[in-house]
Amino acid sequence: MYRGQSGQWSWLLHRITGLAILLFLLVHIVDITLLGFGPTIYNDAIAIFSTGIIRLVSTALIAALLYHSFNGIRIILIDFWPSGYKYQQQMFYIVLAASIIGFIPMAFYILAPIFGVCPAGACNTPAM
Amino acid sequence: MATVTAAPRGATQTGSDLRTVQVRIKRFQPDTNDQPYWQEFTVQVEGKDRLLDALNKIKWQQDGTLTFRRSCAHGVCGSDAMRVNGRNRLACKLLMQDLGARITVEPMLGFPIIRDLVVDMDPFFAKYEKVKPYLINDEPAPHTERLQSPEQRARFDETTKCILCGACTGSCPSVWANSEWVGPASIVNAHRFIFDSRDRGAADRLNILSDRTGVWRCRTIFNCSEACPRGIHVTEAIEEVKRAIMYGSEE
Amino acid sequence: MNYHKFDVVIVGAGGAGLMSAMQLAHNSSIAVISKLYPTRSHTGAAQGGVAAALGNQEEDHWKWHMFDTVKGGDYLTDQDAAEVLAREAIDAVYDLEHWGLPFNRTPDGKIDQRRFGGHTRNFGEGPVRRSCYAADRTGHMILQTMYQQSVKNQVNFFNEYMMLDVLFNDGQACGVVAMNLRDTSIHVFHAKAIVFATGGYGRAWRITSNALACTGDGMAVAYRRGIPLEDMEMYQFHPTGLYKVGILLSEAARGEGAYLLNSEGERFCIRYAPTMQELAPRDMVSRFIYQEVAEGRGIDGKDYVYLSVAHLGKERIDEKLPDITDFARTYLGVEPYYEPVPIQPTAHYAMGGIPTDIEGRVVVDEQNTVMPGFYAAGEVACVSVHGANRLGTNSLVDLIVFGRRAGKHIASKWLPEADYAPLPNDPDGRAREQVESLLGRTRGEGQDAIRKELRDMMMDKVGVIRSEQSLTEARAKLVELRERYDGVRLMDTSHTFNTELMEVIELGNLLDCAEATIAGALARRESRGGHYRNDYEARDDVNFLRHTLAYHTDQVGEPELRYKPVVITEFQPKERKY
Amino acid sequence: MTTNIAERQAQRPVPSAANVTSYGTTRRPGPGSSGWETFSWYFFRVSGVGLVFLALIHVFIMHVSTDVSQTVYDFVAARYANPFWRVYDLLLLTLALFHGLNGVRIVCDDYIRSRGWRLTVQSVLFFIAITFWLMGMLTVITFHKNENLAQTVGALLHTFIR
Ligand SMILES: Cc1cc2nc3c(=O)[nH]c(=O)nc-3n(C[C@H](O)[C@H](O)[C@H](O)COP(=O)(O)OP(=O)(O)OC[C@H]3O[C@@H](n4cnc5c(N)ncnc54)[C@H](O)[C@@H]3O)c2cc1C
Ligand code: HEM
Ligand code: SF4
Ligand code: F3S
Ligand code: FES
Repeated sequence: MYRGQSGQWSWLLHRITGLAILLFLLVHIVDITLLGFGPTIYNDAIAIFSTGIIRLVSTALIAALLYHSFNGIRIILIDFWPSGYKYQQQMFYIVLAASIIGFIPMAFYILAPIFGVCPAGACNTPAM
Repeated sequence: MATVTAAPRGATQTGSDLRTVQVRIKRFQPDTNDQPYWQEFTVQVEGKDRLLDALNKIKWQQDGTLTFRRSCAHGVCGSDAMRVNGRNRLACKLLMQDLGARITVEPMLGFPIIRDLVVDMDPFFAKYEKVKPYLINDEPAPHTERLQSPEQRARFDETTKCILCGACTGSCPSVWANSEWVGPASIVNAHRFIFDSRDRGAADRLNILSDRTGVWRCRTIFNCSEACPRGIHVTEAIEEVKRAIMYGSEE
Repeated sequence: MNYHKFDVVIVGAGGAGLMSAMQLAHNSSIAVISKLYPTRSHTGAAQGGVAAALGNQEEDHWKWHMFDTVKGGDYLTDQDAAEVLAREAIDAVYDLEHWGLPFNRTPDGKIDQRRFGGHTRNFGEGPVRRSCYAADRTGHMILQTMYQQSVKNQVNFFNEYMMLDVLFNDGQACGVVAMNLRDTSIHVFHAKAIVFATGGYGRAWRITSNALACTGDGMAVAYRRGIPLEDMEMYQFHPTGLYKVGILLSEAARGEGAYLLNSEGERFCIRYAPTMQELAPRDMVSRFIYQEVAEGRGIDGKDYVYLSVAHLGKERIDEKLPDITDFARTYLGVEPYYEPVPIQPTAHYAMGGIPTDIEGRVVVDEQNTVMPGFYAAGEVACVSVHGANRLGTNSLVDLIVFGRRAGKHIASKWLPEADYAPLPNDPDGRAREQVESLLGRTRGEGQDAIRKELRDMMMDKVGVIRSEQSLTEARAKLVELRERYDGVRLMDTSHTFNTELMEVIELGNLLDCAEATIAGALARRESRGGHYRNDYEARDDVNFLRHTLAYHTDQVGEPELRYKPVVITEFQPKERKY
Repeated sequence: MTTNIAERQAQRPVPSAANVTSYGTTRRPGPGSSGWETFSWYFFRVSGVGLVFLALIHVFIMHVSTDVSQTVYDFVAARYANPFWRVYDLLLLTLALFHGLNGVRIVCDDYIRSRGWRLTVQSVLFFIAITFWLMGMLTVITFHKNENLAQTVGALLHTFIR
């Protein structure tokens, strides 16, 4: 194992989150295709997304997406802003902070329905 | 005039302060064992000894089969890059007092291992040669020097410091994954010429570096910059080359 | 047997070897053999600069440079060689610039030059800016530039091949034998011309600025084959090496105004050299330090003194001496802003070596008889351009001027008329026998004690100050060490990258170089330049204005000594005062 | 070889600021080759910037401002009544898919050493890209409330053949 600095971990995380989001996207394309098969099929299928477990998976997706987007901006800044490289470490910490700050309320909105709280108005959580 | 009264800190420390350290070394002895294994040595050193001194001590007094490269012993020749406590370092630039009582020493990643800490540098130099690391200028030279302003000279000063030790290339996860990639050291040396006002080969080098095995494989991981014993901002150099490819003209 | 055939084989890939290669790469088949990857060569450690009378900053003339070289060498310098050095330095430096060497620049874009010890205007009137430099890493830049050009010219490198033997037949050089470190295989290189550029042997001393690879291999191999070694007693100690480690702190520090202080906080140089003070030549300052230590004014009663830069102020230190202060921080943990740096004289440079003429051809006797096809350049050679003491920045000039000359001579004069001499019978016999006998020797004494005792002995008895007694003791010790060496054992019998084998062979080479050094020093009953005898403190031009030639004999410690005259053209010997 | 310093100094260009620039700024590389790898690298950045908005807003709408359990058929149908959202989703789909699969291509390039395997994997990726893109596109473009995909495609084909 190489004891790399933050850049190594930020890259690894970026790669893993990118692949994870893609995997989700592929699944998502399949499920929206079900739209074409009419409301019953679609609604039955999409109900899975409201289950507790899949809600947890979705929060993970949100975390991944937040991190990946913010870190993507960091990478773009390193690439195009000539002094970007100097602040890469600070930017990494900002990325982490921003991801967490963005993540907490979003996670609350998604997970609360499991406990019967509906911050977004209507909600329900079918059992698996 | 400065007069010296009390003995300075440095001088007292140059006295003997023997300490015992454990050095864990990843051995590979292809003649007798086709698997790498760990071996631990206990050695007495002074705080001001270099890790290289400790390795020599082990080699000369305990186990003559311990194999590593070295020459200058003060960080200018680039022979003894190795992984120390998980990071690429020159063994001759580390003092024992900064390393703790248990030290792990391994060969660099990303290079074929020949024996113990000695890795095969031939592919590394082959990749270095790929970027045309020499001045290209077919215009007839003047009778004296080609002129260059101090500012133009300063433009590429940093990357002239490279001693081709390979510490950066061996620290880069992109290199570990893809051995065809030219790696940071080659780009540093391409940078040294791309930004030299006397050189005329930049377009050629940028072309080479924009293909599959070129600069785009760098994922800005920054291990290279941290590893460079010459303090070169390797990633910055790589980013400058990327921008030169994107924008063409640098000035 | 692995057999290779090239027009020219160059041994050593430092500045001298690569400069020769550059002259030959386009017009002949060449091979460069080096026991290190070329960029690891010790040339890369040189800091200060390379002298050439370009006159970019102020008026300068090659003749002044020639004079300084002769005077600096305490008149043991061959003046025909000094003239070549000073004249051709100019072209050689421009060559390097055209090949891309990133020299520092003046505001109008020319190569920048700075002052250095012993380089003067108008035959000694005052300091002159003659040293062309690339920050504090001129040697590094020379080595890199030469290697880059070698890549461009597709030079054949045999990296990590250690040369073990040189072959002569029909009165000419015909090849070298080398061992591939990767697999310990023995290779014979058949050639019309051989160039030795293997560098110095500073590792014979305990405290040295030299790399671990500087073990005098070329000198020892030639010596054992009957080639004499010239002026080996002339060895330079640089006054300011880091205490214990020997890492060099460049002369630039004193050039900027650093002081040397003894245990009483006194600037002792003033006592010895009232006018030049700390800036007296290297051999002299080293002796001042030695004297202070001998008289009990070393710091803490030990064998070192202080170099102090603190009074120069932070800005000046950061601007002019960053490298030096960094070494002090890294290796001694001393902060030079506030603290003085412990230093002691460090074994630095061999003025002597394999005798050559000004074309780089190796000569084998007092009449300068040439050994056809055999060339040497760089620190391994003795042209003799440095005489008894080398000036700072003159070594890099030596490499590029005489490396270039050797190459050019081979290309234009030797190759057109030469042919391959046949290889002798069993060409690799001697080398194979050396390697096999060592690999077979698994019982006996290890190399460590022998090396350590050799280095201590050289430091204490063949160091800055020598005497009949110390040298006689040294010779006796050498005989003992040689005997023990003949029974040395190896722990490592592997055929893959056997560095213990390499080190033991190197140790043998150091012993041979030490032998010639001690014998020459013992016989030279005078003090001149780097060679200082406290029993013969004066220079003796009547008896010793001549070069020593040491020939190997079967009697350990007793080489045959012969002498050859010094070439004097323009500058008659005078007392050397600064 | 000239070693006469006076002669050499006479031959030297007169040092002046003008001289320096004449040696210095004569050339610069033209825009680097616009190779495929360069394009791919660019595409990551450009699509990345787009995706920051597209993906985050999408996620916000689908998971935060409305709970997932409410994003049923009718919800989608209501959204798609406005062509803006169709265009929005088309963009999101296209950029994310190609951005992501380009990423997988890079990752495979890193870890797959053999040329043959790499080609195979890349072909598979290409196939996945096209299939999924068509699947997504078709759905987003052709979606009509209460009409199923088969019918729509049939109708489309019908008009076409006519
Ligand atoms: C710290 C330091 C600073 C210096 N600063 C200056 C300065 O500022 N200015 C100046 O003019 N001089 C300076 N010098 C002196 C100068 O650097 C050296 O004298 C010079 O570099 C020697 O060059 P070289 O080409 O002869 O040998 P090296 O550069 O030592 O090269 C020797 C080559 O021979 C090869 N070799 C050796 N043995 C074998 C073998 N058995 N088989 C195969 N290959 C072999 C090695 O691999 C290497 O490639 C300095 C020296 C030191 C130590
Ligand atoms: C939301 C905004 C996004 C931004 C700003 C962004 C940015 C980036 C950038 C700049 C890279 C290149 C990394 C590099 O060159 O080192 C990248 C790689 C990648 N992205 Fe994104 N991306 C985003 C969304 C997505 C989405 C939605 C997916 C999945 C479909 C995704 C999957 C990937 C993958 C798989 C990689 C390759 C990772 C690698 O090479 O290590 N990204 N992203
Ligand atoms: S850039 Fe730094 S780490 Fe990389 S080879 Fe050069 S000196 Fe070594
Ligand atoms: S570690 Fe590697 S990925 Fe780039 S920034 Fe350095 S070369
Ligand atoms: S031995 Fe030369 S860099 Fe460490």
